[in-house]
Amino acid sequence: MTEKNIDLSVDIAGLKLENPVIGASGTFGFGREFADYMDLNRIGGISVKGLTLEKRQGNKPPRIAETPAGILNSVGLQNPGVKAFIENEIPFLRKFSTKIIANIAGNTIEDYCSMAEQLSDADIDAIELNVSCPNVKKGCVAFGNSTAGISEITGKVKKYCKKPLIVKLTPNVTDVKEIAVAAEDAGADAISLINTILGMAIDIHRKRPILANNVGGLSGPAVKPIAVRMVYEVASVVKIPVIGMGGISSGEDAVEFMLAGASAVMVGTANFINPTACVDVVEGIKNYLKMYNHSSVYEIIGKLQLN
Amino acid sequence: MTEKNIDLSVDIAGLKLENPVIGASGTFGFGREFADYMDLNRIGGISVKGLTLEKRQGNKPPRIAETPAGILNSVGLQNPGVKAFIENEIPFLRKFSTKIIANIAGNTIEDYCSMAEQLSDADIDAIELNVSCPNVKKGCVAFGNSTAGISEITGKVKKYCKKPLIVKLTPNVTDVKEIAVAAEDAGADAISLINTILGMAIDIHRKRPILANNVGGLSGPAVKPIAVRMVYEVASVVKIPVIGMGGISSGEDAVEFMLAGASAVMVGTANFINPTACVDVVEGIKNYLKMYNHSSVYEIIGKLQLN
Amino acid sequence: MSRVLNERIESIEKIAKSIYRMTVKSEYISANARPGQFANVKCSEGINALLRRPISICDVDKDRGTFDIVFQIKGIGTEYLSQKRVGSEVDLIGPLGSPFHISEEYKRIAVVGGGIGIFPLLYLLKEMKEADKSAFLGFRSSDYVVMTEEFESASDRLSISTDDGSMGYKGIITDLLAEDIADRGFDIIYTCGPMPMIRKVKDMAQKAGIKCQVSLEQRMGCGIGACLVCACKTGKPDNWEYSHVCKDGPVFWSDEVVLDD
Amino acid sequence: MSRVLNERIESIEKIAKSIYRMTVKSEYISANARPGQFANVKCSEGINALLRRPISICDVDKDRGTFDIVFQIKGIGTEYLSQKRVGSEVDLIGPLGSPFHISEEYKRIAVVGGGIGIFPLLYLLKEMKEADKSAFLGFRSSDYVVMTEEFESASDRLSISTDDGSMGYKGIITDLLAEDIADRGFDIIYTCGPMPMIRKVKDMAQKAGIKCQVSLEQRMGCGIGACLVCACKTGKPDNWEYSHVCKDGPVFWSDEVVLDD
Ligand SMILES: Cc1cc2nc3c(=O)[nH]c(=O)nc-3n(C[C@H](O)[C@H](O)[C@H](O)COP(=O)(O)OP(=O)(O)OC[C@H]3O[C@@H](n4cnc5c(N)ncnc54)[C@H](O)[C@@H]3O)c2cc1C
Ligand SMILES: Cc1cc2nc3c(=O)[nH]c(=O)nc-3n(C[C@H](O)[C@H](O)[C@H](O)COP(=O)(O)OP(=O)(O)OC[C@H]3O[C@@H](n4cnc5c(N)ncnc54)[C@H](O)[C@@H]3O)c2cc1C
Ligand SMILES: Cc1cc2nc3c(=O)[nH]c(=O)nc-3n(C[C@H](O)[C@H](O)[C@H](O)COP(=O)(O)O)c2cc1C
Ligand SMILES: Cc1cc2nc3c(=O)[nH]c(=O)nc-3n(C[C@H](O)[C@H](O)[C@H](O)COP(=O)(O)O)c2cc1C
Ligand code: FES
Ligand code: FES
Repeated sequence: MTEKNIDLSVDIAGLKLENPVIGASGTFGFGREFADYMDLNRIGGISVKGLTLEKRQGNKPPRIAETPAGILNSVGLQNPGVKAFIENEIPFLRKFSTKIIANIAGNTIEDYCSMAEQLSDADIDAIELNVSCPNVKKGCVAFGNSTAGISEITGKVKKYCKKPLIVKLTPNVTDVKEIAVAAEDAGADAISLINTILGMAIDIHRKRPILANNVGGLSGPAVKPIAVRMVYEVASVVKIPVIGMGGISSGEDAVEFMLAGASAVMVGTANFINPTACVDVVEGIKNYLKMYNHSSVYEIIGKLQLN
Repeated sequence: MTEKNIDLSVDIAGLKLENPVIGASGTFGFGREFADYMDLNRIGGISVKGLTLEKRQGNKPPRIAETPAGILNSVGLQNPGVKAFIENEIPFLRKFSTKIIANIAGNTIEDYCSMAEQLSDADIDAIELNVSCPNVKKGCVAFGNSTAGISEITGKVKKYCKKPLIVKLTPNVTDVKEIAVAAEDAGADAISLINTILGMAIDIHRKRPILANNVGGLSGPAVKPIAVRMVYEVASVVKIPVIGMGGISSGEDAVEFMLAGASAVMVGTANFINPTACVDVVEGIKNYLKMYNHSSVYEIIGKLQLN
Repeated sequence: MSRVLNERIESIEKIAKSIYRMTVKSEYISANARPGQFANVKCSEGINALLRRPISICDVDKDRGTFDIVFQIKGIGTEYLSQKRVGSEVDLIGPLGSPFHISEEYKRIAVVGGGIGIFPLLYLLKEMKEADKSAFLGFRSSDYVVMTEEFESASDRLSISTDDGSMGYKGIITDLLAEDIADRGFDIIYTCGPMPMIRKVKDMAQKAGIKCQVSLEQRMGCGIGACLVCACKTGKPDNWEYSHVCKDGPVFWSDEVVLDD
Repeated sequence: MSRVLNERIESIEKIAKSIYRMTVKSEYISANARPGQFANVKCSEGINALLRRPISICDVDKDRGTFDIVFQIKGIGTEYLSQKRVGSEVDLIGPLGSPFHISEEYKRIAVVGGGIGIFPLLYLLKEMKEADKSAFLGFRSSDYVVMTEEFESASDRLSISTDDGSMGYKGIITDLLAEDIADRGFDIIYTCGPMPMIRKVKDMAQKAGIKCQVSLEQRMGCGIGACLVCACKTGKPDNWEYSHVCKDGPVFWSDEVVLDD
């Protein structure tokens, strides 16, 4: 089979990606930082650093700790605010064919609605509702860890949102399926998961947590089996597309998520270790499809057979 | 400071351990398997393979998959049943000074009560209520992931239990604190955590999960930051002792858990890679205490300072 | 009794496509290992390839105090192992598992191996000095054919097959065994390799009324009988229980095990 | 512009207690690195020591196309790095970060380094060929004193202190700087090392009205400005914002940064 026969494009509720690989929010900056290392046209999309209504400074450093096969982060949504993003970052990103996903987080539902409204008029391609960031004192994950919370925020934001609305779920829940269903029922166009898992690492010599914020969110290879399980669970109960992430650093990893039901994947922590991780994942998926004579990614999405 | 001045002993609700290191249930067999590699007198205790009322065969193989810095297992409580344990295993274990903790799991509350009753009359030192095993179809974790469930089972078993009752918690919940408090209120003498985290690994070439049981429980270094966080959370809301575990493979790891509030630790997956892991952890804790001139483990338990 | 050992790598050599042979200096293993036993090897340091990998003991040189393992690259563990260098140390536990049953009563024996299953059979052949030995080895293709000279000299006759006919008989090795089984009337057949082959050998031996030992594989955790992950069925098809490959096996009498799907 | 590179290790040598010097062949880094910049190094393979570790470029030999890093073992990353062998490759990204400001206007300069903070200063001294250069280096004890000859020949005068007096002046290096600061009237002071030292040098420079550049450390994720973990305060104490050490730094003008707690 020749290469041109392989169709990598996916359609996530109207968000049309040239390939199913997206830089995950908070790990891919605003894209610029990676332009030295790769051609940004080669990845399906970029979910930008989580935006808030107003500029935020984020948490005190240290904001990162290494753990076995993972990292804890407590950046705490440092970002220039949604207006500055629209003015200063969209024009740069628009020079590329990669799709722009605006990841938003807020203290109140009104914050989210206001951002969704402003971004609906901006030149972006989708909005990702971050109701799962464990690193801020107020809001955010508080909306994401109950069916009532997720239902209310999704429903309200949906009213202001004229772009495909992706709701990003937290893994820090007893039953991620019911949260996903609540988001779907309330109008989510797609689900993305997982955000980071709450964790702590201790400096035993100082007898203090390593992170200034004491706790942080775990990501990286360590979380992959948890993420794959959750993506599988969610994909088997919702009808809307699912975007999978959590520890992906190769095409093989991405294929696991796609077999489990993800229509697209996001690559996070791997970008830190290897700035070309996203394009490497694209190539890896392509090679896998070639090896098994598939002509489209849809031939693997959700094709896991249980034992 | 000379070595003999360091007191490693801990008292977990009447369970008196010579040192705070216990072989974790399901990873230490019935102790025999490690006797070739270490002197069993050198570890504080052994939590034996999860027992059920009747003998069980467990799940189909493969029952293990390696993941980044972790493993997924789906043994499914293969064990000879509580009677055979009492007859065939206790006599061997009693030859050593190490304390015997009987880990029990059941389909129904009545199963648990009956086992607690039988074991209360047997020559063991404590009972660990496994309400958190993700690898069996019925019972077990179903009791452990809600406050109502944990409260009911703890309360009922407590009536039949004449040994210190340790309730082992699952990490697969939104808020482990409320589960721990419910167990404490219902009569638990101590809490142990974490059991394994539900996960999945996929063989992309066969397009099937690696485990015959499809999903399994994640353990090993990968889960350590999640476990430390949960132990910290639980230790800060309950008054009863907490036994911490999840990814411990060195004395330094154990010290993290103890600073976070664990009075003792259990070592699981590390035993597979290094059969002397438990005694290595004991030595590591001792060295740490020496280095900082502590004379008792109690000088570090719960001594974490937040930033 | 097995031990945790850190032993020096004396040599490592690529002997076929993705197949490596490693000689390790170890007084303890060379003095104690029996044919059919394995070592559980930490293939990389730290958390890379976290679990140990079971690899059969393929050869022992008691005089030099060394033993050999031969392994094929399958995934990250064996990949890391193949990158080890002469002079560095390898961390392993062994010897583990139950060995093949060897007895002077077995005058005419056959060993039947497929793929990576052939390796423990070499050491077995070498240890059965007195018997008349037929060796049957099956491979995917000539790319993977290894150690034929050693098998040749360790046995009285050697038959080889490849799936694609690129070397030896074209087809499955049990075809060749079938031809000989009647003629020679083996006292025992030992087999190790892919499950379909083992199942076939077990059936053939049973029909011919020949004793048979099989060496099984299963994904392992501890390798020492503690974690219970390496389950295999023993008993009868309608009355089995799970035993464990690392401790009760890897070698079983063929009529002890239930080899379904 | 920085690149992801796989470069050959030309030499690795232990030069003091737990301190190693590594020479790496790299046309790209040697041609492009400026003093004060760093490389972000993958210290082990796979998931061992997952994140890269930032290490300053300590020396460059443009003719041979090599550069040097010097590092102290602190934890697993540097431990693995110290075990690398000559001839193998090291995976690194560089050169990264903002360099020290070098200008012909700076006729009399001082560099003040403490512990592992001394390493970027060597390359800086070597690149400032015309200036009159005073070097002040502070160490914990003589065990950790390294590279004095090179600093000696790269500077016009070298002052050394150790906390315990086991070599040079007993006390903190800023005491020696204080003595010279009035006498010589430096045009600029460059400093890198522990935070208390940097804070002190910043204060002294400010009081004396001397320009000052500081090189900061912070735990990093990406090293390229994408993850925002390596925050440091820039601006004024009452009107600061978080900038990022890997991209806006590691070198800052001392009056640009807020160095609290
Ligand atoms: C008793 C016994 C003896 C063996 N002897 C040999 C030998 O002499 N030479 C040889 O080349 N191979 C042998 N094998 C198979 C060898 O253990 C596997 O090929 C190897 O573990 C694969 O590891 P990996 O990391 O390369 O592959 P991966 O697929 O990355 O391994 C992932 C996990 O699966 C396990 N696994 C994968 N395949 C197997 C398998 N076939 N059997 C058991 N576990 C597996 C690994 O141990 C590891 O835990 C033996 C297996 C057993 C059980
Ligand atoms: C710009 C810059 C330049 C540096 N140059 C040098 C140098 O030339 N020589 C040298 O010996 N050291 C240098 N360091 C410090 C060096 O990066 C750390 O000592 C090293 O990362 C420790 O890693 P580890 O795995 O050995 O320790 P661990 O404590 O196991 O590391 C765990 C994590 O913490 C991070 N970390 C720990 N200590 C530091 C630290 N002091 N600064 C930043 N991150 C840290 C590590 O990068 C890793 O992510 C520099 C640091 C920075 C920021
Ligand atoms: C440093 C860092 C910052 C992050 N910031 C955000 C964020 O702003 N918004 C968000 O939705 N997720 C954020 N995440 C979560 C990632 O998008 C992703 O969900 C998670 O890291 C799991 O994927 P990974 O294992 O591939 O990193 C962040 C993760 C990291 C590591
Ligand atoms: C193979 C295996 C079997 C286990 N069986 C049990 C069990 O029977 N009962 C139980 O309470 N926990 C069981 N566990 C969980 C461990 O006791 C422990 O809670 C968990 O593995 C986390 O610790 P670790 O990361 O040190 O392994 C098992 C874990 C493994 C890996
Ligand atoms: S591998 Fe642990 S019991 Fe066999
Ligand atoms: S390390 Fe990622 S922004 Fe500095």
